[in-house]
Order: sequence, then structure tokens, then C-alpha cells
Amino acid sequence: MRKPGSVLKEMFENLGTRPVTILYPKEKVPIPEAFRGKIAIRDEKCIGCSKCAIVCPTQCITMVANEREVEVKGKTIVRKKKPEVELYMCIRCGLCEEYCPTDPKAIYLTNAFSGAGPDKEVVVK
Amino acid sequence: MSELLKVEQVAKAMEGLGTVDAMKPNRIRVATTPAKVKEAVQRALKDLKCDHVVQIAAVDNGKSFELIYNLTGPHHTVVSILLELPRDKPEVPTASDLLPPAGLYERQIHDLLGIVFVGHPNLKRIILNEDWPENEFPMRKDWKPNPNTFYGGVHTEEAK
Amino acid sequence: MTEVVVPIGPHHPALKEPVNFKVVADGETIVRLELDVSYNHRGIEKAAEQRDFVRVVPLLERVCGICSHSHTTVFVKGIEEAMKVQIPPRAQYIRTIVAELERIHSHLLWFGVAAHEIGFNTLFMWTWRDREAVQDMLEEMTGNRVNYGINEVGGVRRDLTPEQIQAALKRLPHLEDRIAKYRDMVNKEATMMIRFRGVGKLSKDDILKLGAVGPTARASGVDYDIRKDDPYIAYADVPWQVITDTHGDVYGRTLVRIGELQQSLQIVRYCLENLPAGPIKITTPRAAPRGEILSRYEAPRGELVHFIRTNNTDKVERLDIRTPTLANWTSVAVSLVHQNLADIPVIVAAIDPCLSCTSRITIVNERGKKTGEMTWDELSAHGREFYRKRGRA
Amino acid sequence: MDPILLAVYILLFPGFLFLLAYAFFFQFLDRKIAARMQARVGPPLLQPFADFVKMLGKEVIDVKGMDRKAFDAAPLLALAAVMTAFLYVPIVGNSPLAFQGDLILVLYLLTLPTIVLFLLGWLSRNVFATIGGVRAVTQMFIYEVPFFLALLTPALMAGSWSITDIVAWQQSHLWFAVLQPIGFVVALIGLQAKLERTPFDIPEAETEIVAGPWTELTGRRLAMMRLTMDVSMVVGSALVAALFLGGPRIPWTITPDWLSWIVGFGLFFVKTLGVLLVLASIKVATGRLRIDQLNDVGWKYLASAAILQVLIVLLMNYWWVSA
Repeated sequence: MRKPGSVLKEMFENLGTRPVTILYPKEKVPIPEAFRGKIAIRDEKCIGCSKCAIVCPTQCITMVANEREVEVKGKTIVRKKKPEVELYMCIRCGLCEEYCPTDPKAIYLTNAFSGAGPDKEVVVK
Repeated sequence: MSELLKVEQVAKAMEGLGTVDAMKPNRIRVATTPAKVKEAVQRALKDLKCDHVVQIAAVDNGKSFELIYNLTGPHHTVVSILLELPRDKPEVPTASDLLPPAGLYERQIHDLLGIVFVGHPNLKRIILNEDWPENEFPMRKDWKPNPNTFYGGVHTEEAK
Repeated sequence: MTEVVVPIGPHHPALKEPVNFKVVADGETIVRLELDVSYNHRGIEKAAEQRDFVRVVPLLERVCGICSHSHTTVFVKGIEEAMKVQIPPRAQYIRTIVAELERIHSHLLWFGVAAHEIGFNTLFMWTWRDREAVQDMLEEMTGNRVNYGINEVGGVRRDLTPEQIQAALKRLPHLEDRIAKYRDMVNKEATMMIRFRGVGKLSKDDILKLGAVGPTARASGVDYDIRKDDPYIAYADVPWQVITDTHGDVYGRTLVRIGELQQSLQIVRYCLENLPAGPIKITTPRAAPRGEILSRYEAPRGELVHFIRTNNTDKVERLDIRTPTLANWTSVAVSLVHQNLADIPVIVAAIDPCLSCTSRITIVNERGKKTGEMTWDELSAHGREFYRKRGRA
Repeated sequence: MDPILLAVYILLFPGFLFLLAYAFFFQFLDRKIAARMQARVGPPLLQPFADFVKMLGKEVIDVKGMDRKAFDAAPLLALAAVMTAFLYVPIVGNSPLAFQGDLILVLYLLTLPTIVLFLLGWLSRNVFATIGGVRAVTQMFIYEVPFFLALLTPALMAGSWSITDIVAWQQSHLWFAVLQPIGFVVALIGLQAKLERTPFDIPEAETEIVAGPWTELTGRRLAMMRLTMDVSMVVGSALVAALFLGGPRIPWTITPDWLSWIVGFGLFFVKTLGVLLVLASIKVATGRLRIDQLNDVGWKYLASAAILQVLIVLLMNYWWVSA
């Protein structure tokens, strides 16, 4: 049966057990792999269809002119543009990853969650 | 759980005030005019035993303003009283004496759409910030933020 | 005794969000109170009118930090109703699971903050520690602790893998045991009882007259719960019941919220165990036919209402959001008069105000002081120069 | 006692230097116990000392139109009062400065910080601070009477107003914690209220009136005032340990002089830590009372318990002494 909860008993139990808080910079928190973290771009997979730029809610993806052969389903095509993401405008919603037609997604969210930085206009190429 | 109101019940309670139609089993709408809105709300409170105002929605559909009073009660049916206000003189008697929470909702609608609620105890600004320019109502369809008026926040031109 | 005007807010340690009470106190009891909301109005309704259905969902997720899933679900449910589209049952169940997990972590958060208001920091630490289990579940399922981004018009964006379901089910017993312990503590812990009993008391017809919603109303015996009155997503076929109480004061609201915690855990367990198979979303037409929907939802703080009017385009013609906290303000202001100054934080916290829901614009207003955009190095140069000058002066 | 040894006694070992170090250690221990009870890690050992040094360096902000000199002097006055009180409490053996009536002096010096807090609240021209100051004084009236009664009953039984004599009396009889349990409990609760810790931290109720009288204290003033609170915690628990738990003496005497000093200090150390553990667990286990609730609790239960205790002591004195 469940022991009745009393504040005093719980306090002294806690005195014995290990504390729950972790000292963040030294000890790290385990991140689930499904976590939506910092955005990243696989340049070799991108076919320049700019679907991600259209669907982005905060319009932080701009298409930049960039010629490159890309191998898609056996054929190699020359793509005209590639996406550039303004990192601190991105709200990490993952819509771009969802609408990207390439197989290993050309634009995807890693699970790096710490993203502070001094430069406001940093851009992920 | 008492069962839902019937359309006939609402029609009988509201006859003479406006047309009644049921969009869904638990949504019954009464279209009425601004003059009769107080009477309609009173009847809803008394005859139809509605005791809880869900929301007062305000819409600017280009031509005129529409106000929808949504009321509900233990019968779990939403009785919504719809009325249209002319664009040039949007005035309607207040419902805050019958429904106390309406005081806050009406002040918010007044801020955003500029509908004047006659008889409201203090129709002061509640939702926009203090130095938002007078009689500029952001939720109106024809409202465009013109660049040279100052809408609060940082005095950018002096800062340059 | 001369009357003292005590400003509580907008920046006040007790209120985590900006609301301003100009309180006129005679000694310790409050005589008159001026309420000043909306330091946080962001014009979301106007912004929502310029976004199509795919891009408006992330915007609506950010109406409120804690109940972000509520705002997206109520909107998406309304649009699906307008499009007369039925989403697959698996998506309904996943939405219910995330909704109830959000209610659990919101109530646990509230319970900790309420204990902190009366200075009982131990319970604050314990409840927020147990809340981590719920946050981990949500993080594994939806990819983020708060803004879940799981909803979209026509269904859900992510599926639940069997491992995630097992991991979640393993965490539930511990949570159930902890919440049962908290229920005992509330009834046994002396200072909590003294500070919660009889504070901010509202009778049943007060609540109905003042239009209070959610746990605040249910604590005085009003059994309005949209999940029962107007069932949506998967609440119709999940066995649970509405928790009401008769105390009507902060103590009653605590009991209602703890009861709801236990009910939500049961709902999550039921949904996880018999999650129907099948697709998780359907393709919906781009535009919604002309229509007017009043979409209601039981958010952790009370009844949340989205009035949506669609006009045959892929954008909303008008979105009118009425949040539970806006409905609760009148009842708080009335129940605060003749109370003690020391009780303000407890009574205000009792309705669990969520200010970023209620008003949605934040404009920094530095009247008179000249502030402009400073780049990083300008700021640090300014800092060094300022202190060097001070050093010499 | 020749002056050099006295100077060492006052300034170095059981005097001010030891007191400051012990105060920092007490604050560390209090925060560590509270943290571990709340399943948190808690601060490292030197954290209080680091806080103190950092606060000394911080900028001192003066409220416009404030009486600067008075605002600077008040924390120092409180600190001085509390540190002198420490000299009369026996730590190692007898305190060389003991005189008939030093218990009253120590009690008076211990109430000075609360009055200084009220003064700070009044001087800092801030509505939160003024309300905090008024609350500090109202709270003082509530718990002072039972606290004094509880601390004076040992003197009644031991028949002398000097703490050293009371400790000596306890050496040959039972401890007062055993003889007067009610007085011991009331003294502990009164001490918790005097130090303004959680069930009684109404004056600086963080969630209601920002920080009460502490609101406008910044920089070195805040450092001094926090140090005063730590030192008064040490002095308070040393006083309760001396009066109720027999202080640094043991019934049988140990021949070599320096060994009995060490044992005495060890006993003092253990007893004050015991009192600290009780204070910390009270702080963790309860929430904050409202000022009017404190009024009912204070007068109904604390005061009547203290008076009952005095009654029992008078009866025991009469019946025991005459028999």
C-alpha cells in the first residue's frame, strides 16, 4: 500500500538520497534523438526547389544563387539556388525539414540545443 | 447532464426579436438588431437559463461590424446573439450590467475595433499600450500602420 | 489609518508575468484595487489574418508559453470543423495524450508556484522536480519541452513509436504515487492549510455572475468542463469524470487541480494503452469554405475559445481569442477586496494567470530615455568607457 | 585574567575572528541542509564568504533624499551589538567577562537587529520597505515576550542571572532541556522568529513586498546586514545550547586543563549544530504565516506555553527547594 505522504518524513529521506539537480556545464543532460535543435544544411543533397523558404513561418530562409551539380535519383542536375538560414530568426519548428523533398533531408534539425552566441546576424550556410 | 436546448425552445423565448437557426445541435444563433440586444440577453439569461458568457466576438467584415454574444448554461448549448452595426456610427448599449465579465470584453473590443458601448462604466483603454494614438483601431480591415505616426515603443527617430 | 497605495507589479517577484495591481491598502487590508492588464499584447490576431493555415500554427503556438498545445488544438480543430473533415482516430488520441500531458505539467507548475507564494519553497522544489518526468515524456514524443509543434490542419506531424509509448508508461506509476503524496501533504501541512483555507472565497453564484472558468469555477461547485459539455478530439470515449469541490477558496482550487492531475494521468494511461492503429494525418484542401466556428477547448486554466471566421481563402478572415485568464480577472479583482495584502500573490496565483495569453503586445516604452539599437561591440566599448570615466571621477 | 590573554580571548579564538568564521560556516551548513532536504545540491563550502566579499565590492546605491550617514551606520550598529553579545556566552569554559545579569544584556543586544531593520525600513523612503519595517516591529512584539520568558526560566531555577552560573548549575543537575521541555520548544520557536526565518520571515516576504526592509540595502550595507543575521544565528543557537543543553561543560572534570577546553569546545560545537539542524528543518518544513495569523499563534500558544512553564518552574522551586 502507498505510504502516506508527510513532509517531515520526505525531507529526511531526501537528506540521505543523492540530489536530483545536475551541475550543467560539467554534467550534461541526455538529449532524446527526436529533439528539434539547431538547424543544419546538407549542401550536397539540396536541389534548390525553395520549398523550405516558402513554408518557413518566420521567413528566415533566403535562397542564395549557387550553381552546383546534385545527384538526384541517378540523374545529376545543376541547381541554381541554395537556402541560407538566419540562425536567430529560426524558431526550430521543423516545417522546412518536413516539406523538403530530398531523401536524406537537405535541411534538417540537429539535436544541439545550446545556441547562444554574440553575433545576431549569424547565418547557417 | 440536462439535454441540449431545442431550436423551438429558443425560437419561442426569442420570438419578436429576430430569426433563429441552428448551425449545429449545440449552437443556436439568433440574429437581432442593436436596439433589441439588451432584451435578447435578458431573455437568454432568464428564460433559457444561460448563466455564463462564453465570449463576445467582434468582426469587421469590410461592410459593417458584427457583434456575437455567445452565452451558455447548464444545458451546454451555446446561444449566440448576432447583430450588425453600421460602420460610421457603431454604437450598442452595454451588457456589462447584466453580465459583469462583459465589462472587460467590451473594453477590449472598443480598443481594437472602436465600437462604442453606451452606458459602460469606464470604457478606458485596456488592451493597447498607453501611448497608442487615439481613435486608431488596429483590427479594422481598412487600418494600415502609416509610418510617421508613433505607435509606442522606442522613439527610433530621436535615437538616430 | 492613512491609506497607502502599494504598486504590485508590473515587475514583481511574485507575478511571473506583467500585470499591474494598483492596490490601495488601509494598513494590511486592501480597500480598493485597480487592475491594469496588457503589458504583453503582441497583436497576434492581426498577424494571424496574414498567414495561411500551415504557417499560422507555429504563430498560435506562441500565444502562451505553458498552454501552447491548447491554442493550436482549438484552432486546428475549428478549421477541420469548417472544412467538414474528419481526422484519423490515431491522430485524435495523440492530440489527447499531448493535451493531457500539458495539463499535468501546467498544474504541477502551478502547484509549485502556489507553494512558493506562501514561502513554502520545499514543495516548489519537489513539484518542479516531478514535473521533469512529464517534460521528458513530452520531449521524447514531440521533440521539444514546451512548444510541441505536433498539430497541423488535418492531423498530427509525428507518430508515437512503441519505444516512446513504453518509456512513457514506465514513468506514470511514479507520477501517480507522487501526486497521491502531495494530496496528503496539502491536507496535513499546517502552514499551507492556514494560508489557503478561506482565502479568496467565492460562492457558486458569485462565480456564475462573475463568469469565472476552469478550476477556479469548479472549486465552487460549478461543474462546467468543456471536455464533458462539448466533447472534442478523443475525450468522448475515454473514461474520466469532472472534479468539483465546494470550498470555493484557494484550498478548494488546489484540491480540484490535484484531482484533475490524477484524472489526466488516467486519461494518458488509457490513451497510451489503446492507441488505435492507422494513419496520423490526411491531406486537407488548401482553403476552408466560408463559415463561422466557435471552437471551445478546456485549457489547464479554464475554457479557451477561438472564434474563427473563414471566407473561402487559405487565410482566416477573423480570429478572436478569448483566453481563460481574461475571464478570470473580474472574479479575482472582486475576491481581492477586503483581503490581506499578504494574500494578493496567493489569490492571484490561484487563478493561475497566464498573461501572455491574455494580452499579446510587448512594446518596450522608454519614455524620455534615448535607447537605440546597439551592436555587441558598441555595447561593450560603451561599458568599458563608462566605468573608466566613473573610476576617475 | 591578564589583559593579553583577555585580548586574545576577545579578538581571536572564541572571540570575533572565530565568530565570523563560524557564522559563515553556519550559513553554509544551513543552506546545504535546506538544499539537500529539497533534493538540491546546495552551495560549496566557501560560498557565503565569496558572497560577502563580492557584495562588499558591489556599488552602493543611495535612494534620492536619503539620510546617507544613518543608513550606513545602522547595519554596523546591529553587527556590533550582536558580536558583543557573543562574548558573554560560554564557549570553551567560563566566559571571563561574565557578570551577574549578563543574560539580560545578551537578550537586549539580540533584539537590536530587529529594531535596526525597522529603522532601515523607515529610512529607505520606499513603500515596500516601510511596510516591511512595520511588520518587523509587529512581529517583534509578538515573539519577544514568550522568548524572554522561555529564556529566563532557567535563570529562575538556577537562581542566578549569569549564563556561566546557569551552565555551572546544569553541570551538577539535569539539563534544562529535560527539566523544562516546554521552555526549550518555545525558545527554539522564538529564536526562529528572531532570526526571521521561514515560518516567520513576514517582514521580508519575498513574494509580497519585494524584500521588505532589505529592499534598498545594496553593496556593503547588504553585506553587513546579512553578516549580522548570520552572527545572530550563531549567538542565538549558542545561547539556547548554553541555557538548555548544558553548554560546554560535562559533569565529571578532566584533569589536564587544556583537554577539558578541547572537550568543552567540542561539546559546544555539537550542541550548536544540533540547534542549527532543528532550525533548518523548521525552515524547510513550513510555509510563511500571515502577520495576523502569527498574532493568534504567537499570543495564544507561545505566550501561554511560556507562562505555563514559568508556573511549573515556580512550583518546582518552591516544592523542591523546601523539601
